Amino acid sequence: MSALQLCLLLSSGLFCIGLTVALTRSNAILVLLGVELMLNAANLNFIAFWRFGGGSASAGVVFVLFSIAVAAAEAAIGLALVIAVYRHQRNIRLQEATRLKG
Amino acid sequence: MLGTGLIKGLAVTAKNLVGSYHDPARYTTLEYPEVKPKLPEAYRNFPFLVTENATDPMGTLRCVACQICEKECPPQCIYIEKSKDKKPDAAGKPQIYPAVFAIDTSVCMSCQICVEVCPFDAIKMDQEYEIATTDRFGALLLNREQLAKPNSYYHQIHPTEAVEVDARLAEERRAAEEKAKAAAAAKSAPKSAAPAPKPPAAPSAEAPKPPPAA
Amino acid sequence: MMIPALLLIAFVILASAGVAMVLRNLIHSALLLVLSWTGIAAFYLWAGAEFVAFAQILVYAGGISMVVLFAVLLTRPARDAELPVTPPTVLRIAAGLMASAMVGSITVMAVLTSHLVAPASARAPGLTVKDLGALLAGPHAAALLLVGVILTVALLGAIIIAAPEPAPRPEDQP
Amino acid sequence: MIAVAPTSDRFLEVAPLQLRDWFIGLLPQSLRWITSGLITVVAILAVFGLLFAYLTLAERKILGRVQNRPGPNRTGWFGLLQPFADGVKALTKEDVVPRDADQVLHYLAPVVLVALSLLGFAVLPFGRHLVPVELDAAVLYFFAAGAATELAVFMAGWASRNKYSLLAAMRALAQLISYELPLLLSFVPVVMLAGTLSTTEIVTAQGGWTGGWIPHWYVLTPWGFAGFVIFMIAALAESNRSPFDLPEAESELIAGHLTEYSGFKYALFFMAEYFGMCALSGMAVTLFLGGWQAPCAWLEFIPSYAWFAGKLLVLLLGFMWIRATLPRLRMDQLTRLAWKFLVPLALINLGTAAFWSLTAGWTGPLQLVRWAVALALVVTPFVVMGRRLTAGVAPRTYRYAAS
Repeated sequence: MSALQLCLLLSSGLFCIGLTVALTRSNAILVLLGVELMLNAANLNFIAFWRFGGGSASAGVVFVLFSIAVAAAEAAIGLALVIAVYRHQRNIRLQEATRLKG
Repeated sequence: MLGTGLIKGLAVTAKNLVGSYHDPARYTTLEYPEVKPKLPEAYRNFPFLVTENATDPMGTLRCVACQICEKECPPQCIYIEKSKDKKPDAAGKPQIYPAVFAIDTSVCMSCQICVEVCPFDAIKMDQEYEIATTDRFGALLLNREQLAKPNSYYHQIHPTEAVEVDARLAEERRAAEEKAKAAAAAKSAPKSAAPAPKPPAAPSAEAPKPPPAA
Repeated sequence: MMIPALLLIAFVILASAGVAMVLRNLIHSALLLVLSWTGIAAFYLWAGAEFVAFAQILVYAGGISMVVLFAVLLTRPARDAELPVTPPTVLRIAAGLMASAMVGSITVMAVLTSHLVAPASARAPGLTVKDLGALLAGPHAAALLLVGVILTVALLGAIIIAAPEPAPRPEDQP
Repeated sequence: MIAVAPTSDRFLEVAPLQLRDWFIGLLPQSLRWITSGLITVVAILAVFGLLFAYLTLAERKILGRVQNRPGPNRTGWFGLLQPFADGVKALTKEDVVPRDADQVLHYLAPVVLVALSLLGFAVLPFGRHLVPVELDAAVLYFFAAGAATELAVFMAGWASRNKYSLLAAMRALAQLISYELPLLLSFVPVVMLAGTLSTTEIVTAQGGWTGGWIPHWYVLTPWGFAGFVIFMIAALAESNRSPFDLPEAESELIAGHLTEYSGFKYALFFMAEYFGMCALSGMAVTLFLGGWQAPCAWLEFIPSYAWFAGKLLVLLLGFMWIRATLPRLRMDQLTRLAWKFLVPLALINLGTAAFWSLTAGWTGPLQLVRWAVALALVVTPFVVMGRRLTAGVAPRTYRYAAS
């Protein structure tokens, strides 16, 4: 098995963990963290292909940088939403966040 | 402008830092066990008994065991037993003296009431502050021998007050002698022994001078 | 030398992420996830992408983890109550596990069966910080600007969403 | 360890390296690589460990002198053995762990903190040839390692299960988030002007003198000075030093995250605080004060690491001076200072640096114009925003009881 395949397996494992969390847990913060893990798994793939893809294009690294920046924005917005939800219903269980009305 | 206050403050501390090396006014800490602080004259903590003569402290106590201080003491830390006999005091008159005089300094609250009520100027406030001890009960209960300190020591720690007290005592003694003399001259009777110094005006003059620090 | 290091890093990443997700204590989960993110940074270092690795640590361990921990602390129900993790229903667990197992098996099969040309060279493509800067300011300048705009908008949006609502004025009441 | 080819081969400059090489030469071939790295680590630990010991003494002496007292002077000559007495005391004290504490995190927090605060030293150029690790993105590495330290403070505060510690943990997080931004923004102009993220190249870019007397350090330019001041303020906050020591506010939070720590773990926290202070000061020296460069051409005979050490000590004394002077900020003042004052100033400073860089070719009288414009760009926002920051805050007046 080549190093590239190992990297891809690692990233798919990470993606699966993130997906499981996002689907099964009901705590909003944990769901957000699961999504972050999935984003990171995608970043792993970019770097792996940049490293082992053979080409000289550096778009992989640039893409990962943008992805990290977007992940930061996502985390900020997501956690602000969590706090807003908490203020309305005094907990952050996603099943109970069913009303759009504040 | 923002920041000028910060710079002023920094200048103050820098001045203090540098000044502490050459300016004694900026380096006021005494290194205690080696350098003893010079106490203000009005400083007082626990009482002691004044004796007239340093060589014979027990023989020349001013205290006549009248027990006023024992009764007045708010925390009741003074314990006095009168003597059965009389001994001549410094002036040579026979007086009752305290056979036991004990002050529990762990109870004393330094209120100075004993000093103010004493009609004989026999109890005064001390400045001895190094009284820490490892013996909790015995060493803090001071007996007659430990409490007795000569008048010269009193002069040393409270000079102005001691001079006043001495002057007053001398005045009283003189007045008493004159009175005795006058009485002796008037009656010329042999019944003029024991002129106990009891001028009623004396205790009122006891009010101590206000502390010089004020 | 390369492969064992990769396996070690992969173990750290997957183990910490996996344990983080089953723990009941939300703070422990968050801290373990920081470890996982740091492991990913180690992977970037292993792959030779220095700049990305440090950016990953700076953003994830320094920024996102702080925000996450802050959110956890702010949304705790009570001082001594366990942190808010309610056990999900069996059905949801089963469904979620099945979905991710399917996705996982598909990706793993895809990786194993595809004919990836893995170059024999273990030499990382050289990419200095200067090159990266030139790339970002040259061909990708528009994307960089957009990211800047997104970050600014996200920051403002987060402040607006999380800001406490102003007290209702009396004239607003019916 | 060393990738720089020796450009200056005077004996004192290369003596540390030659000593190391001589020692490594005594060892068998297989051990040389690892020993070389270990020697670097041990040297850094020894030098900064000793510096930590004597910084605590110096701090207590200085604070004492500022407050009209001598400071520790009993243990040894002028109290010089005091740090070791303190060390022995910390080691022999009982290590108390609260029953309800999170045992693992409570144990890990000081260890992680010290480990993280030591990471930063790896990329500091201590001398012309003394760089532990040459990295292309060294500055980024330094701040990435520094950003993680507050996580350890959070761990300590949360694991103690003490409400004051938890408050301290939240304060520490808020403070870090607030001051990370000005800290990072303040040195971006340096990176822009030097055109590199490598610490050695940043120091090299500040080499040379105008007329042999005026060094080309960045602090001597308008934007560099503003950046330096912002950097130092943010560094004070990042290393939790007074007046920004809110997480460890001993008078309100009974020492915050340190409340439940005793003995050697407590000492580790202090060690980490001083290491962080040293690392950030070292970075400030590298970025703004010309690193190991001598201030005048004719002073170059003094070895470069001595210059670095001298500048480092001056900055550390500055830290102590500030601690001796300024009272602690309130939480809202702290965050307001960061977001409403330092961040905008740092952003404007970026523009100033860009102007400076664009006008690098101006000569003659244009040089004066360049200086005037740059100075105006630095001073005007400072005055305007300073006025806004202090608006509505009258000078405090005190009324004393009539005596």
